[in-house]
Amino acid sequence: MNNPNNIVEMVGITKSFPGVVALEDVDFSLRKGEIHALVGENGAGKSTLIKILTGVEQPDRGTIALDGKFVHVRSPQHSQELGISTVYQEVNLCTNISVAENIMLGREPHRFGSIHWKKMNEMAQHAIDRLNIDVDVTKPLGNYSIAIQQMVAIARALEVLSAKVLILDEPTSSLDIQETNLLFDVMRRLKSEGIGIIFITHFLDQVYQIADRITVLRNGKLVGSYEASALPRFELVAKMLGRSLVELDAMAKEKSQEEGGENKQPLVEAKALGLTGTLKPVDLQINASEVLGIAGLLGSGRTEMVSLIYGVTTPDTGSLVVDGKEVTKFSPLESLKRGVALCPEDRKAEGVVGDLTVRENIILALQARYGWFKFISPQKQNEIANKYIQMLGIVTPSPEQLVKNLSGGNQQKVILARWLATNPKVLILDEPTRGIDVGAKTEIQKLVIQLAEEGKSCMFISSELDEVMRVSDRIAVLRDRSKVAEYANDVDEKTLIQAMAGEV
Amino acid sequence: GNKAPASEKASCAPNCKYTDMTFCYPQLGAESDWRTANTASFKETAGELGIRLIFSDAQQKQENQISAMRSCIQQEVDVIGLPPVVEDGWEAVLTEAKNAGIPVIIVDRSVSASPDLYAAHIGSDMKLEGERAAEEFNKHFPNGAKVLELSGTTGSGAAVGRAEGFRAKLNPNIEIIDSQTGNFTRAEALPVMQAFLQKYKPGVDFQGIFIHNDDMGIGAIEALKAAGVKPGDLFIVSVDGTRGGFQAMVDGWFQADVECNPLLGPQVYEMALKLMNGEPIEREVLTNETVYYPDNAAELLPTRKY
Amino acid sequence: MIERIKTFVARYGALLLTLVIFLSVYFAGGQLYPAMRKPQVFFNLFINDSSLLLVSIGMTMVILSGGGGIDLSVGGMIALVSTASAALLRAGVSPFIVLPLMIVMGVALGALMGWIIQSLKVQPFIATLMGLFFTRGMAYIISLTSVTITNDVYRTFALTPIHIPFISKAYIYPTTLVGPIMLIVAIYLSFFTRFGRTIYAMGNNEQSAMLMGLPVARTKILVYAFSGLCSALAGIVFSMSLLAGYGQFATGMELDAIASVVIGGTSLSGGVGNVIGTLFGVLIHGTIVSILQFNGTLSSWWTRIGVGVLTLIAIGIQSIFSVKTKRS
Amino acid sequence: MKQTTFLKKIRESQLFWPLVAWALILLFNAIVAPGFFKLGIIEDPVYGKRLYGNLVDIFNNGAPLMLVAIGMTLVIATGGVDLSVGAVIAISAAMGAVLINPALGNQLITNDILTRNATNTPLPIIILADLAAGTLCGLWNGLLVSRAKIQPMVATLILMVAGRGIAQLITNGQIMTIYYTPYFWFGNGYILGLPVSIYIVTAVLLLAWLLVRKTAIGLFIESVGINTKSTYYSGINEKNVKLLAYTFCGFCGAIAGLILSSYVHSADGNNNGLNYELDAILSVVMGGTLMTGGRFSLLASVIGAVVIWTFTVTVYSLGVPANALLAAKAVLVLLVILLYSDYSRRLTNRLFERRGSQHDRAN
Ligand SMILES: Nc1ncnc2c1ncn2[C@@H]1O[C@H](COP(=O)(O)OP(=O)(O)OP(=O)(O)O)[C@@H](O)[C@H]1O
Ligand SMILES: Nc1ncnc2c1ncn2[C@@H]1O[C@H](COP(=O)(O)OP(=O)(O)OP(=O)(O)O)[C@@H](O)[C@H]1O
Ligand SMILES: [Mg+2]
Ligand SMILES: [Mg+2]
Repeated sequence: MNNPNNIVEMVGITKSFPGVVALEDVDFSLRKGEIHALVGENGAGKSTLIKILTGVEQPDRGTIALDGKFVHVRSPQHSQELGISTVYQEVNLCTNISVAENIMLGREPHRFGSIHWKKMNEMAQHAIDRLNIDVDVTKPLGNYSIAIQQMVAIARALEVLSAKVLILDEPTSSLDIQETNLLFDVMRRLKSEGIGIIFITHFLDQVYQIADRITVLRNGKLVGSYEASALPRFELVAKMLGRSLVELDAMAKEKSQEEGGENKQPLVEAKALGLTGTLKPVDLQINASEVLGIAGLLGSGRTEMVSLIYGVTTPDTGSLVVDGKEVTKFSPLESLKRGVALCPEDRKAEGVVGDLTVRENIILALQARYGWFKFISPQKQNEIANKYIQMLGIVTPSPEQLVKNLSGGNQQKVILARWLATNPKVLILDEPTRGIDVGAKTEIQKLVIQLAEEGKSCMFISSELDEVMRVSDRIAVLRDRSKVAEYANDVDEKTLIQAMAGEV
Repeated sequence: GNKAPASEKASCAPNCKYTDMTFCYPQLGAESDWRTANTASFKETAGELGIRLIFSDAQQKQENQISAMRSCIQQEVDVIGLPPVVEDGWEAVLTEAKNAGIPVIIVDRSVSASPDLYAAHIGSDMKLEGERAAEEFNKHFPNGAKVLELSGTTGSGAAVGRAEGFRAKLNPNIEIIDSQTGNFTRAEALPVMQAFLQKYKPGVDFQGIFIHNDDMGIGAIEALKAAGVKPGDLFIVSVDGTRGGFQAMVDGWFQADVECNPLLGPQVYEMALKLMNGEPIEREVLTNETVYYPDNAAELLPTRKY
Repeated sequence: MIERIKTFVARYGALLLTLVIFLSVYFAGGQLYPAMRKPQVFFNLFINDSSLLLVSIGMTMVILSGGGGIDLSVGGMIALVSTASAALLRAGVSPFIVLPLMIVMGVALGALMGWIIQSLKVQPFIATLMGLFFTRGMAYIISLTSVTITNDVYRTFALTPIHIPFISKAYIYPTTLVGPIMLIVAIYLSFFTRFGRTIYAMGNNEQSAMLMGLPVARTKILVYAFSGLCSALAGIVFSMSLLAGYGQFATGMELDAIASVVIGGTSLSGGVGNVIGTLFGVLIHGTIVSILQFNGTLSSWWTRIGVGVLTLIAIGIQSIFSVKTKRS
Repeated sequence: MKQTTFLKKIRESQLFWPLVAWALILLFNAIVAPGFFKLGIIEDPVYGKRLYGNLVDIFNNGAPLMLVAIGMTLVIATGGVDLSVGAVIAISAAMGAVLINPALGNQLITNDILTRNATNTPLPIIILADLAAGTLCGLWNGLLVSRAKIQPMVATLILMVAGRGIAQLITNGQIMTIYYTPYFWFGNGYILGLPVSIYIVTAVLLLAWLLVRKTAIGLFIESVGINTKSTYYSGINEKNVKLLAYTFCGFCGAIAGLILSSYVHSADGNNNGLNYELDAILSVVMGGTLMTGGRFSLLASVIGAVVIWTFTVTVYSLGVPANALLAAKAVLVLLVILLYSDYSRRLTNRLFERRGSQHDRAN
């Protein structure tokens, strides 16, 4: 409390939601000019702590002091006035208004009692240029990809002129390496200007790359705050999980090396599959008992490709053969019946059905496959739900909890369970590990490998190369919306990156 | 300015024929049997006489009637017949018609605007209808009684006139114990009657009902039936003389039905022709109406046109 | 250059389309009925629909603000304002007191509904439905019958035409101007103020707008207050042009307003569209009605079917267009 | 402890608030108009002994609204709304009337039709035609919403406006009086002393309940209402789910039209089912279903409809003029809003919890 260097001082923060205690007696402090990483498993309470600091949620108990003065943060607007600038988890901007407005709204320049559009666009362009991205600020934000939107959100946060505190909740989950580095440069500069930064991420590399201090939360309780230099990596993981990294690695490394290869019957075979303006014709083959990794930079067309295979969109060229049968009807339902499942990338919009319970979310796709009239009995539903809650370690008070009340990572697991429950032959996972903690990540990787061992095949899309390399038998590389290469899993990282970037 | 001639003679005057006439009739709606009969009368007569009729339906909205009149003015029709939905609010558009030299005949209900803004008014005397109904009650209940009133759309000329006339002529020993509106429709009359029946015991608390039109009467009968009232238990007088009303008399529900004639087409067109030819006309014309009774209702029923 | 045109079309295409629909419907009318070519027919659109234009402007802002935003109380507000002002004028109160009083009442009732929606988290449909019931009910409680206005100020406004310069035999009334003036105010608000831009932002995603630190709660209340203001003005215009106040005035106008707003290219889910489109939506609606009136031989029910079908066509064209822009 | 969870269950059930609202209105009546609850048995010339009284009337008159509320519940649960139910009622009523009286032509009703108990079409066919007309209307709405992707409020607004025109077109603009007595059975008949309409409502409610709760349709409807895109990705044909909901709503409207026209013995394109859409939506909201879609309870909506009718009858029986009913209704809605607000929920929660904990201690 008396440390004059602390701009933020949160003491004894407690917050509970119906059925969960999200935070229990947590202390947190942020010094001037430091980058403070906040880490913990999914559902540890990181986002909740941030929301309390920024006035989105009100704490049940506890105090917040800014610059040594006790404050009661009433609303996000109020927190901005207090000099706290935030990038929330999941992009929270408005897609219908221009990029410039998204950056400047709330502090837009005025002239003669009306918004000075020209000046506003200039200021926004300036802010965007600082981040080295190519964006026309007069265009609606919705024209740009999630990654760009994330950068715009960061630009907005940086534009708060009098900011003393900058909060970044998983800003890098949809950024690529260059973009992340750019962001880090900006963060370092701000740090040198004396701004305190709270940085939440699941990438431990990044934590060590940039953070000065680390605060670890587990199950809503404070584990401790440490100087980054004084906390070895394995110890950090152990503190997050209560288990050691060695254990985890061992789990993942179980991947059998028995490269059998005798079982090469193709489950999915795409020939010149494409959709004008979306994906150039692609040839692709997935065999049973195989994991096909798909690598590519942001916007390289990975999502588009799997959308075609899953039938979300209908291709206009080429053919698709699943399990020996030529596909004529493209729709998610038909795909499910063929035994192809897709776990979509955008969890919020395409994945969870927030007001349904965990149980209902898990059985949804299975029920869809059975049709309208073959109803899964409530007992059976409970059985299935409980099975996957246990299997994936979903943290929920009960199967009857509404999914929207789970933390981001646990929501992801529920969605995953939904697809596993349909017992697919081919499981397509589009960024299944985004926003997921180390433990859960390893479990998902393990699961993918295990599925392949059971004779199923997987397509695995991830922006983390080492992850792709770890689980895949083969890796296809996409660039500029077409397939450019395919490698066996003994390829080295450098070759992959070169293929992705196109610099051969 | 109001200088424009009150009603210019048409170019064909004084020898205009029906076939020269373009007549505009912005009907107010189709809320009751009476109204549909009125519409049919104007349409059929126009067809027979060769008049070009510009017809529209305002769906009970004054603003629609006004905009329809403005369209007619732009089309330079010869005469406008206006059945106003309410009395107020016609000054501006009547002035516009007058300035354009188009005479307006107010049909059925009346308007509150200054009489020099329109040529004439043809319609039933609503007050007289109310008085006639009152006389039926006076005849039937010389020793006094308690009655209910189911009135028409609040504020409409018909409802106001009938209520006024009814009260004016009703013997002092007959008491109107309650009055509610059923908006001239069956659907609304029914729950209103039901509520009456919950409050007042038929035959005990009241002996008769005055109903402002046959449609509401039919709705009320349903409520009475459901409450176990039998035909003849109550003395019911209604207004209009539609087939439904006659049927109710045949069945013994209504004891009298005061006529309100909707077949105004021929009368209005005749006056319109006179206006075109510049002939003198009467400014207030009443339609011929009478009272019907159950004794000859069965005979007359097949001859009713509406 | 082509890029420029593309951007222009993407941004203003929907608006241009509404304009084109209006012009084609209007000229089709002129072809069918020569009398429709008279300039006064065009001005009549404004005279007849001045109240509809006003409430549609308010409705547009409410719908743009998203979250299922809708204001069903507009017609009721017209009834209440007209009846209340007629009753006050009859009681001898000066019109210069009555007019501001009515405006204050409209704004206050609108703000109250906004507050209920915002603070009690009530769905706008329900809260404004209550507003509709309340305003109409109050109008009937003030007077069951139509109340005539004899006040000289009102009469002057109602009965003094303003002749349009350079066009013979064309005129409007002073009250006709209120709608266009409010339209300009609304354009200024929605494109050149933070209030307006916040409406668009929250229309797209209220949660995001809130996290961006925009004053979502205040804006929501203000938007309904603005709609209340528009309805109150519409009520004043209504009572001035009819010189009466009546509880049955403007029944169902909320639906006409919603239809006009939608025909004008505003999306009911919020955040997309603008008030200029709404102007054309109102004009299209008025023109359709005019054509049916000029025809004059159709049975009454064809008016309804006609309005329904033409609304469908207008929306159909709009949606085809919006799909196209999304693709490009 | 058990009791606490039981209480909690009741409180969290969607039925709780509509029942509270109903209880409040009944309580009000019990104090102000004790005669309100009077029930009697009278001898009916056609249907024999039957129950008679306010409460019977509420269920009998409210039947069309309850039916429409059932259909509306499903539509609202998908995140839509159906403004056309009133018009569908009018169309269905017009259909029935016109098939009985063959005055399809261009004249006024001819006199020979007035002959009692004559019908131009056999009753079963009339019923089928009625239901088909309404269902078709629902299908049309469903196609506009699910296939043409028009926003529900707009899509159904079209039929709301045009539908009454169509109804008038069917009856050639007349208010058709029905004189065919067997047709009156639906609205005025009695089985075992209770109105036929009560049985019809029960049957439709049961049918709907089986349809949504004993198959996956209910889950799919809720899922569509909460997140259409996720539902689609899960392999559910969200278009057909919506189509089904609107079609079923049209079907319910058709039955309501049948009962209503049978009840008032006429078909009136302008007035049959006027404002039913608003009352139906209100019933559904009162039943705790959000207008944004998602969780729904059919029974709760039906109770919502009962509340509205009880309220209407109460207001009439207090002698409030029909026009001022609107102002009274505003009070009802306000009451609902207050009852349903988070604030009051928290208040009752606290109230119950305290009582619950006292109970615990006592055990
Ligand atoms: N609105 C809410 N209602 C109920 N429970 C909630 C709500 N918001 C969060 N929770 C619960 O609070 C806990 C902490 O969630 P929080 O979002 O803070 O986790 P997190 O650490 O940010 O996780 P992640 O890394 O997955 O984003 C979780 O168990 C979550 O289920
Ligand atoms: N409004 C838009 N206009 C044009 N192109 C767009 C627009 N929005 C997105 N795109 C493009 O659509 C594609 C989306 O990429 P997609 O999601 O398939 O890539 P990905 O490889 O899956 O990357 P990610 O890691 O983001 O999922 C990108 O090429 C992006 O540039
Ligand atoms: Mg989080
Ligand atoms: Mg992707």
